[in-house]
Amino acid sequence: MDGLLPELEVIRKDFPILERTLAGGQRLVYLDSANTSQKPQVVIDTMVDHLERHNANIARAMHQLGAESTEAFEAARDKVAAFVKAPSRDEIVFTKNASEALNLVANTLAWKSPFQVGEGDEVVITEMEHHSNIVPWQLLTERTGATLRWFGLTDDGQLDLSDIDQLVTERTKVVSLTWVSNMLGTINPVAEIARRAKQVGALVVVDASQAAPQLPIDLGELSAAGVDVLVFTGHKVVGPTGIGVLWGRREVLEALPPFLGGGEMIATVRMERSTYAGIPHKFEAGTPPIVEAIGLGAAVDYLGHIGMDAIHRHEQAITAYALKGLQSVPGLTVLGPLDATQRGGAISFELEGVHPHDIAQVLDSRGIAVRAGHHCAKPAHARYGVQSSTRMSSYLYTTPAEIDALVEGLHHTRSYFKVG
Amino acid sequence: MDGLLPELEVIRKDFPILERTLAGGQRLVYLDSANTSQKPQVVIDTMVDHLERHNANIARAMHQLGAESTEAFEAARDKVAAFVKAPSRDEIVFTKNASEALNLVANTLAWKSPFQVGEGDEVVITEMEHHSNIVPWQLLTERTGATLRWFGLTDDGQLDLSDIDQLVTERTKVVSLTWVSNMLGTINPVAEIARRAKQVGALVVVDASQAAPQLPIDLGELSAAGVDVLVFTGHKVVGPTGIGVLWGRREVLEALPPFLGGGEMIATVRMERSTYAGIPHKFEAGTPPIVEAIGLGAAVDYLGHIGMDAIHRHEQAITAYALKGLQSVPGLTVLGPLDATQRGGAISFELEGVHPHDIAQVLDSRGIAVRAGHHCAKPAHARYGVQSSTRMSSYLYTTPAEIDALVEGLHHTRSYFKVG
Amino acid sequence: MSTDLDSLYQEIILDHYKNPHHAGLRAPFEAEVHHVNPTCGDEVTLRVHLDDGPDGRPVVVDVSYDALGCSISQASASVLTDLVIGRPVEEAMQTHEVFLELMQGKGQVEPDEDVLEDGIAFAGVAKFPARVKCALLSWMAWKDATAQALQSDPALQEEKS
Amino acid sequence: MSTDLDSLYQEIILDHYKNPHHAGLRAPFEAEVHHVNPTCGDEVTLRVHLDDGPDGRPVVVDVSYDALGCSISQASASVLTDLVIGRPVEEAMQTHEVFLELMQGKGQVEPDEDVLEDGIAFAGVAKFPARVKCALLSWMAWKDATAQALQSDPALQEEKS
Ligand SMILES: Cc1ncc(COP(=O)(O)O)c(C=O)c1O
Ligand SMILES: Cc1ncc(COP(=O)(O)O)c(C=O)c1O
Repeated sequence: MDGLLPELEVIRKDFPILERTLAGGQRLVYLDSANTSQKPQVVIDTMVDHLERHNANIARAMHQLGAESTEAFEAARDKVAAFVKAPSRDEIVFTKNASEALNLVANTLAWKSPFQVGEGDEVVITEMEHHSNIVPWQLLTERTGATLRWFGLTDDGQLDLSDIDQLVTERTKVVSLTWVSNMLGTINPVAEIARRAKQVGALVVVDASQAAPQLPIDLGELSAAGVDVLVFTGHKVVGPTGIGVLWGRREVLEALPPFLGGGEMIATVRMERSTYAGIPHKFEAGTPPIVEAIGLGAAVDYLGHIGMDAIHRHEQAITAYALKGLQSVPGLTVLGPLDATQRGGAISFELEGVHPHDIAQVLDSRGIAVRAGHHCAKPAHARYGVQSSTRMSSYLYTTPAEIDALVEGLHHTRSYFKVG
Repeated sequence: MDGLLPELEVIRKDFPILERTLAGGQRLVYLDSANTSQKPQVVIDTMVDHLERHNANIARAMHQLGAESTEAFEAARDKVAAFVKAPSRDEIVFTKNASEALNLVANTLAWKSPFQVGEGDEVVITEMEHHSNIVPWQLLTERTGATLRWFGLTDDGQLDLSDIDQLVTERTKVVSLTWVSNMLGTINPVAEIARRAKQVGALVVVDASQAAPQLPIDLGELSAAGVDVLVFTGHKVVGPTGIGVLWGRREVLEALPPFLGGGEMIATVRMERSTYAGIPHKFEAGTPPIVEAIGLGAAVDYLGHIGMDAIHRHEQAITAYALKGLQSVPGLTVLGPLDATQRGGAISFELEGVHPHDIAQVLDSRGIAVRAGHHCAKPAHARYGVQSSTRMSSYLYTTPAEIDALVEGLHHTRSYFKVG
Repeated sequence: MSTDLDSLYQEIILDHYKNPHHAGLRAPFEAEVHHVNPTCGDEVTLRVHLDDGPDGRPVVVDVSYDALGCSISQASASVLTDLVIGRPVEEAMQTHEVFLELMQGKGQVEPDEDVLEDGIAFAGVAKFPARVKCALLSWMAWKDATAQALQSDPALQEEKS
Repeated sequence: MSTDLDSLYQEIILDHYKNPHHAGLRAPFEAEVHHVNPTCGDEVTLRVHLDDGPDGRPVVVDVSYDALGCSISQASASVLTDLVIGRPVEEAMQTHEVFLELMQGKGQVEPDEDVLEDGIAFAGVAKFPARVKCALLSWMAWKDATAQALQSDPALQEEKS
């Protein structure tokens, strides 16, 4: 098969969990990577080495362990900055996950700054957002008297941009959208939309939670197009939980008021009043997720070593193969675009007569892990009139044989529930 | 020496970093545990086992790995609830650190709820707070038009409660204070202050970041006294970074509006409006720090196994020994109470004629790790007219011999800088 | 592997799933609730109709529902109605307790067929933590609706106390 | 171990620390800044007085300061004043660059005694990442103050451009 990672079996050996057997001696077939990715040994080892040999608090400690820990933490920031080609490493803020990063922006926009959102202002999102890119904006607009608006979706799973001129207007203060949909797999034209949003002076926020694992990111280009903020989450790029990334254009981060207060985010503190540190520290209150940032550094190094272009090609090859296999199952309908070159690697589908929970359960009894439910994208499900769906999602360690196992498992599911 | 942990050498073997040698072959003498504690092997191994064998996202995943991961995560909540004797496990919310927990409360109090803080309301803190329990309240009061007030300190490092009747009044909406000071070591009478605050109907928030590592916590008792919220941070109780704990009385957590939006904190999401999940999930937006919570569970189990009473006795014994040793150094002044039974194990001091940085540097060259600076407690330093101080802080693995090394190092520091 | 799956998807469950009893929404009713499983989006709208029994104590006259969900959640709604319709509220609540215990027993609780009838088929579900919520969705909705019905009707409430 | 420590605390540094040159705040000045090292609380208040030099280009006539901090930060303020007072701003800025490079060189940069004079004693500091900020505190303050002085004085600015 064209496009697969050449050393796939070697790569699989990097991921200890792939050796795992489940109930009944079944080998694990992990097809839930859009939910969270598995971790290579090097990420785990880097974290262990830190905890066993270099653990100390950062910035504040003057001793050798403190210096080592600080250096490792800040080196992780450099690695992440390089991974997304950030114009400046100071523009990389560590959060606990993508959700916190999105909330950081939405929450601070309620308070005084050149970007403050108030009565009469509008925030534009899309109907295919993950809840983490919906609820923060609902909270912001409800609390400030602003209005939330959104792009709808076309029947084939694309953003409906036909009413962009009605949606993105002089009243628009923020446009926030996902780059790659975690439900439909759709890849959105973020640069194009950013350019449009910039014409009306809106702040442009991109949720790259599903893009970062799969696509090479060039923030030089994206920021030139008008993207002001981009977020992603560590645990989906083979890093640990507890760590997320917010990139923000320097002028934006400098102008936003602080989010969380405390710890090292200050310049000076008096009881009456405090002043704040420069970016990125201004947004990193308290002891940051140190070992998690260091683990994430190892993770993006690992991905960079394999090459994001190669990973993207692999994902496309597997996705194309999966789309073909899935469509061979009678009664199966894929939600979202059918052209693998135009989409990410998460494929949600319905199987007539069998509820997603029941599909997932039968697959699980064969060792195949998929996700069933609304995938934190209830509005997108509602748009297509489905209450929940089954989702398979691959990653750099996924093999065609695993897709075969899934397809076979789906045939078996149909016969188990005696449909068709 | 009375009160030391009986199996101290065995306990030390649990902490791999204590075997570490530093530049020049020096053995590590780690006296910076109030900054962050070291991690026992069992915490590291638990995290590794999770990452290598059970890693999956929680709540949302229906497969075996998902069930294992969810069970481990929720079991960690049970362990933490037991560690602090929480009235209900649902009252335990996982955050990324203590700072986020404090900000969660301060931030949500700005919005509509029975506890909302507004114009004319007052928030009372103390002059010995860590920045993380100052800045969030400054942000809240500045943004809402409320007033921030605070308890001052007595010359011997205690809270000055003489004007409590002027400070805690009908206007007081929140009283937030630290249980144990990270700079002075002072143990505050939190139950007494909580009872007083309850008389005026104020919300009582306790920062237990320095208490949780050292004192047995009984939230049954504290909540009966009127404490509504208590927070601490994982990395100071031999757990990993990236995880903090917020305990809140059920009625309070239920009444507070959501903080971060997204992920599994919802009941249902429509584009127009969302409803929220019950506690604790309402406050856990996005993928939580899963492996970190599991690590914290192992950490509190470890502490519980040794026994918090025994650890407290050990800390007191070491602290008494250290206070005596430090006072043998000419020109050394301890900041804070001098009675070990009335204080925590962090001891800040000044040494005449040598700046804290320089002290820390000389000690570091002998492998001794202490903290130098303002320890995120600038106002308390200002209160005592010092710009920065040196702080030693012990923990359950600290030996009297390490205190001897510190005292010897301080004598050496004096001679190195030719003072006295 | 198939054995485990078969212990979850017992014939009884699949039968109730394919042919749910008492399905649909009917009047009269004193309370209607809408419950959602936030994780998967499964939903149930459920109505309760109570009335005084011969001894003056409230009786479950009807439970009607509209459920969207997996086989386990649909079958459990069906079994629920079989077990509670026509029973005194107090007795039905006890059955609820017994079912809850079974579900939360992690597969360690021996089901009592006299009380649970077809409900014993759910014993296997208790071994699948992720599915327990599915089985409990309509039971929780019923309890909620019944409490509301008792509260909203002072007559019923008086009788009860 | 002592060797390493001695490479940090060179005699020159300790001398400047005990007897700082040009200490205290003086008038006249065109700009005053207050810089803090947020980590440790070290502070410096620093004033700059510039004037036209003989060739019309601005010259650093005086730098005065009040510093609270460790030996490294105090000594570096003292050395700074020695190196920039009396020099054309442009030349002083170049010295600033050279000192910055030395400090950020992680101990790999060979110091140039012709340019840095006593400043070469700080070569050892570059090996202690936590202390680099101490050494740079007053230098950063000076750069900031000088920029402000140039900006606030149109005459000086014109000369410069
Ligand atoms: C008393 C006190 N409160 C709050 C904190 C903040 O904890 P964290 O940095 O983990 O948020 C600390 C520790 O730094 C502390 O000592
Ligand atoms: C598109 C998208 N946005 C945001 C998130 C939230 O990420 P996290 O849960 O790590 O905050 C996810 C993943 O769950 C996602 O797929």
